[in-house]
Amino acid sequence: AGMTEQASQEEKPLSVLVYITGVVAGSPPYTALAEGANQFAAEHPNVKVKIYEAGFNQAEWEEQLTSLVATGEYDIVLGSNPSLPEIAVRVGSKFPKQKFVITDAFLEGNSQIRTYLYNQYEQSLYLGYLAGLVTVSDMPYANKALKVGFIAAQEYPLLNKHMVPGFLAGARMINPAIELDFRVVGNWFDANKAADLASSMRAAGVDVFAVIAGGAAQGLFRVAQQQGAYIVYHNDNEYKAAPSHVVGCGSMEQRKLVMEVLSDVLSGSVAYGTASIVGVKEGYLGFHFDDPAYVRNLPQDIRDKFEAFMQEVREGRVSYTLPPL
Amino acid sequence: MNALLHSAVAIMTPLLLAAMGGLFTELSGMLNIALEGLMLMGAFSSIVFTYLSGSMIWGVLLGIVATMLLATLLAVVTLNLKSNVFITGLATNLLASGLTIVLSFRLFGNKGVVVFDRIGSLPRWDIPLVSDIPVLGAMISGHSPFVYLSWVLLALSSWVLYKTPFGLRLRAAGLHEKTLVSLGLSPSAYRFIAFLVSAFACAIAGAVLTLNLGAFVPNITSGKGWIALVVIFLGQKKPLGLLGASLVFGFADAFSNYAQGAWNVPADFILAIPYLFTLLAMVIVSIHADWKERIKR
Amino acid sequence: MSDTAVTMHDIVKTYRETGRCANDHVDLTVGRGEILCLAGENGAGKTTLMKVLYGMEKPESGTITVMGKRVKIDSPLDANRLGIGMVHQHFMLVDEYTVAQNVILGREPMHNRFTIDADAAKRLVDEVIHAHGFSIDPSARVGSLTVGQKQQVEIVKMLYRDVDILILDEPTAVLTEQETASLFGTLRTLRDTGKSLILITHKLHEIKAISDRVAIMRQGRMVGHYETASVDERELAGLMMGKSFSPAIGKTPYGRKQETVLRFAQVSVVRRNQGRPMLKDVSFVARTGEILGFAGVGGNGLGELESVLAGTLPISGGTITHRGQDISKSDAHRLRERGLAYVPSDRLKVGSALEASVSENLIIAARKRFSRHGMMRGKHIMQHARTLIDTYSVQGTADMPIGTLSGGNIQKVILAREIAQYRDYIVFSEPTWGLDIASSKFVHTQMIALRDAGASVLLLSSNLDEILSLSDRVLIFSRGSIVAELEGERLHTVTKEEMGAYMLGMHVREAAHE
Amino acid sequence: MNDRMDRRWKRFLGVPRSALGSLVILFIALAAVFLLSFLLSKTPARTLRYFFIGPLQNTYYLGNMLNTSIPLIFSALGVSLAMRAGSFNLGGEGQLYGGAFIATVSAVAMAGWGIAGVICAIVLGAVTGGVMAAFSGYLRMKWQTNELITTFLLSNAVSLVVGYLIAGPFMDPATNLIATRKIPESFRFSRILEPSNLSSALVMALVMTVVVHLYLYRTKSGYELRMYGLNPRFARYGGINSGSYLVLPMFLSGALYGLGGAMAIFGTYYACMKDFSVGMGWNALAVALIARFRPVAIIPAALFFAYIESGARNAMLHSDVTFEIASIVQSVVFFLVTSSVLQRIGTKRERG
Ligand SMILES: Nc1ncnc2c1ncn2[C@@H]1O[C@H](COP(=O)(O)OP(=O)(O)OP(=O)(O)O)[C@@H](O)[C@H]1O
Ligand SMILES: Nc1ncnc2c1ncn2[C@@H]1O[C@H](COP(=O)(O)OP(=O)(O)OP(=O)(O)O)[C@@H](O)[C@H]1O
Ligand SMILES: [Mg+2]
Ligand SMILES: [Mg+2]
Repeated sequence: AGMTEQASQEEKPLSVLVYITGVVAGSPPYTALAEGANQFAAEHPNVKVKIYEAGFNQAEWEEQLTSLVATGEYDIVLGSNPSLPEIAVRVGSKFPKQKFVITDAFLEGNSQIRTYLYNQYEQSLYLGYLAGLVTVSDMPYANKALKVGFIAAQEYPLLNKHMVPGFLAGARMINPAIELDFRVVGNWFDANKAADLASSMRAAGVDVFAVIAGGAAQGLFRVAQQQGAYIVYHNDNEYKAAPSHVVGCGSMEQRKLVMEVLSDVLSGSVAYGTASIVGVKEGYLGFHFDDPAYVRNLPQDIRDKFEAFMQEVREGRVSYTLPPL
Repeated sequence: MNALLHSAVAIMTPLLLAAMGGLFTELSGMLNIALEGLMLMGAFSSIVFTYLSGSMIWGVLLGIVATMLLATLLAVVTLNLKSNVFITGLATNLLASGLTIVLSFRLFGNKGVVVFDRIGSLPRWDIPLVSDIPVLGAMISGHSPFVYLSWVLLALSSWVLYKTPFGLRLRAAGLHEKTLVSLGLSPSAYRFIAFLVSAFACAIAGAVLTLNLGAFVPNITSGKGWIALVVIFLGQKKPLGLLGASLVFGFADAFSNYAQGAWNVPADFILAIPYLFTLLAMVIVSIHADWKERIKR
Repeated sequence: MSDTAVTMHDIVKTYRETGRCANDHVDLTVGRGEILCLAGENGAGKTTLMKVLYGMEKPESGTITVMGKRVKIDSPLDANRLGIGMVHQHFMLVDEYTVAQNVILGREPMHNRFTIDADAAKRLVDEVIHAHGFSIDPSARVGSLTVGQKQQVEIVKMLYRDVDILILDEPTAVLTEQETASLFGTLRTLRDTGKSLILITHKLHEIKAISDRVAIMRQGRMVGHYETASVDERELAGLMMGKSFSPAIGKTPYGRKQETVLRFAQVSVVRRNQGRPMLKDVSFVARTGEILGFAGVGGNGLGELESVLAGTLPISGGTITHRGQDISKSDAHRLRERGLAYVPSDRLKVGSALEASVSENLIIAARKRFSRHGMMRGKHIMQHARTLIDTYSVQGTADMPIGTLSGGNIQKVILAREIAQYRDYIVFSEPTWGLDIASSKFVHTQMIALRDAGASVLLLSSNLDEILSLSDRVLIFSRGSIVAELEGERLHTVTKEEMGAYMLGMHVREAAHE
Repeated sequence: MNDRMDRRWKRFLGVPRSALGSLVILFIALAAVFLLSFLLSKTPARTLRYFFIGPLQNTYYLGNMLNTSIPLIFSALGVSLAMRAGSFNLGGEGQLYGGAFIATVSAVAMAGWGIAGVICAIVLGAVTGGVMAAFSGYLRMKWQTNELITTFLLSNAVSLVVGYLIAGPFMDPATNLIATRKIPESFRFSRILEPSNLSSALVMALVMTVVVHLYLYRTKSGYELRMYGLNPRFARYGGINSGSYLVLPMFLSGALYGLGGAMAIFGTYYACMKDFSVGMGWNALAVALIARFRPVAIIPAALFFAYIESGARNAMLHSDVTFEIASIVQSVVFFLVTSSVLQRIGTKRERG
């Protein structure tokens, strides 16, 4: 059956707008979004993709999206941002035929919009768990202090309500006494400030870091390598950024999701109006176990404990309450 | 405390360098707001050239050249086409932020962070005797060569400004343009050079930012050029003043980094500390200067 | 080789901005070792002609010959190379620099390839200063000098560049009698060492006193060159103004009863950062119907007195009363409301906003009168401007930027404004600086008219002739305090030499004798 | 020559002369854009079409272009007022942001008040901006503290604090945007060119321009302000209360920035979003400089700016131009736009 479907689709042309609420560079989710779409286009000759970077100013997102949709050139708009659905609702109301698929967001009941929300609380939870294992361990750069760190470029709801609490909760599953040192760079570029923050945090006893800081994360990688500290990274494989210091990378299967979504679009089987929360169980969040750096950097026992925990998460046996956004 | 002072010195260095460059244009009678853009250009070009040439020295030197090219454009448009220096400054900043990204895309096929694995971390120099002194040692020893270079350059620039004919004439251009004209000297010639000097200093300031990371991050300067401008005024346009002023800001910034961990206050408030602190310093300095001028009552 | 130092032939210079022909086919010759005076009314084109010779203005046509050689002078550097130097009408000095720095600027003695030799600079400048008997300290900050001393710095600057041909554009305008005398001494010795000097001045007796020949310009044209000996002051005046003209002004002694308007009691001014008071226990009264003259050598407090009278300089001690009311703490705003009228010495930096139009400049102090409910009354303002422009025969229109007028006309505008708004007292500081004889006479007649109308007129001037010919009473300042008061008979018998002595503070010994 | 003649002469020669000069610059700038798009774009023809025609191609783009010029006009008026008084207000961004924030939250708070609420909210917004700037003016009056720097520093600090307030206490729980609650429907300015965002705020911008012009050139206070700006010593000599003209113009300047912010909210965004003002301060400064601080000239300058802005935006939307390329193009335009040499080329032509 799959074969015949494929064949029938090749006829149907499809033009896709990938609407980036920011810039692709330096953001794993957006990069995956763009690459996923491009790859799909590469595999399907009659699929056209335009990647549009709308910049960081939220105030300008709606106007630009409207302009793009108004051209009527795009069969489908792909985006990835919690705030995109409400914009899509307003734009959609002006252009009733336009369809949107938005990841990293949650909105039910609008017949033009399909959303997928990654369970970032979950990812932060198991990354926090790993961080907890490391900080209490006797690994070379680990210290006695029960302290893990989190460096963010700026504060925003998903970060404050899911990622940071999840990360701390995960760490505390190892030892309830573990503290979180959370600091903010103030922008997505000032890597040197991030570096200063990192070393100041390290001096304060932090030995494992999580980071959501775009380009500024570079500062953390540098400090980790120079002064010795561990990093758990969200959403992407970044072991290479600090080869012997990044001890774990969460994975977010944005690319996979995008390609599935697009083939659904081709086959017309997208369930508009519905929203799904996708996590480890569904296979859209995970962990980069396969990287040699992971094996090299973490001792056997920690890996065993962590993989056991991941197994529980996968089977949904870890209980937690997902805070409302 | 020692760590605080140490990182204060590290933070102040790019500011000091950029301010130093800005001092030349300022004294020649122009408000140079292009420091930000020149710094960014320097940050990008110097690390790229370091990567290409495999030598940090060459990288910085070539970076300086590239930045001076941008400054030449700025100078020609401002002085020869007689455009408003403020707008051309804004334009330079805009151009630099666009150009660096375009170039990085053309060169490395990447608009985002460009990591140069080949580039090791900067050496840290321990100053033999100084490092033993209690507080001061921790403060000024064990920094990257750029820190000490910046001090050498500061001494050099104060020598140039106050001991050489060039300096005497440059400052005259800022103080009383007509005097130079009446002597047949061209103020804009000295301003042109001043632009190049600030490009030179800003290039190094930028190099500090990128070489310290071994990577280029778009907009890595993130406003430091503007702070450099503040430093010039807070430092009352005197080399030593710049040193003090940049240290003030460096310390405030280092402190805010530390405070984020120590205090339970919204991060944004703490991020505002350096600005408010500098503002306070600005006021205090002006009160003092003003008091001396007053008529006895 | 001829004995003429400079020949300018058929010079034409038109200013693009104003489209005005400042030099209209002008010829000029200067002999070697002679002092040539260049005279003419305000706006005649003297400065322009000299700027052409000094390479600061490019003429459309004309030729210049220096020491018998046809030359092209494109910049002051060329001029210096040809041995031509110029001292400008408005100082070309960096106030923040020391005398030495100002002098060597552009021709710095070097220590090595890069460094200025500061000591050599001081030494060389000091040599020049002593060689010509000047009295300035090479390491003093120019900003702290008096106008007279600044003048000397300008001259030293040129002598340091050892020029053979020295242009001085109205050097005496801001100088006191003594300063002028010593300047002339210098100029003569310079001439005797074979240098040629071109001196621009508006003062007839100075022309007679110093020059060998005089060249006279009128409305951009050269009227002619004359042997100074062969023309007397009246003829000179006639040549300048193009009609017979007598600089003398009629002044009748004043009769009516006088009442006190302004009273200073023990007023002193001390700046925090300097020890010696700038004004010390100054006490005097100014009465209606008299012109009260203040004389003093630059740097002795007249500047401060001016600022205090203007309300721009707070006093440290003593009291000032106006019509019996204490105004010690009143600022310019209050004083204006009380009817202060004031013609400042620095007409460009204080007396006017150069980019603003003449009409706007005319209402600064009387703006209330020209606004209703906070709105300006454009028609009235224009009307007002036109009437004043006519009555004071200002060459210019109401909506021209005042900066485009010539010095004389700017002063007329200021005068018109202040006289129009005065109520019972009016302050004149250096009212005839740089004005031609006609304008000066005009100013003086106005002052007398005011006095006769019952005004209390305060005249601060470094020009003794002005003081003596106009004042009913004279106060002499030295070191910030009044050292002598001259009135009635004494005022007519006193000699300039005596005045000079007073100004240098001689009275102390005199008083001891009596 | 008498005044009337003279004024005629100005009107008939002066105006077209300077206008022609500007045209020359415009031409050169656009030529530069032409060149660049051939260098940087794979589809130059398309790029150019959208860059130049784009902003005008339909009411939607036209309206949005006009709309972007609204806050620019207000803010540029703000810059100019300070400049005319000889003060440099470099803190526009924070004043605009702060003003917009206060206006928004107070509008939300006064939802019930109807038209009075609108006015109160907007006034509060203006006052907020004004007070921020006036503070720097006060420091200068009191101790000659350099206002250029203090405005800048204060603005940066305030922006951070406002950012916190928006993302924290005042954040609208109903949205995932980082923004305050929306102002009540009844408070919002009417759209005057559907489907574009253009709102009746445009009218207010034009009115405000006239008001500022009248203030500067027809009122006593405006006269005093200009005289003080031209020559403070002269103003003081003339008995103008110099202290107040260090503070008042700064207040008005900041207030106009605040108004600009409020207009952006009430006319376009309806809620104060985090960092929505980024760049507006600088753009306003550019506009004011292009207009040489002449209120009436600000309107064409702002339109020109908005045109370049949305031209670049259009090229991004419909061609292969990316934002960094767009910013390069804009920078080239700014490099040339104030050149007095190029200006003169125009005037010379006009003469000969
Ligand atoms: N820079 C200038 N731009 C335009 N017009 C000028 C300029 N300088 C002088 N003028 C005009 O040229 C004419 C001659 O000016 P100039 O200064 O040479 O006269 P002057 O003889 O020096 O008068 P004064 O005795 O007042 O100094 C005047 O009408 C003056 O208004
Ligand atoms: N280049 C100049 N052109 C016009 N006016 C000047 C110039 N320099 C100084 N003045 C004014 O001339 C007046 C006389 O000042 P001067 O320095 O000659 O001695 P002073 O009257 O005793 O003042 P002070 O005591 O401050 O030196 C002052 O009011 C000053 O403002
Ligand atoms: Mg630990
Ligand atoms: Mg003259």
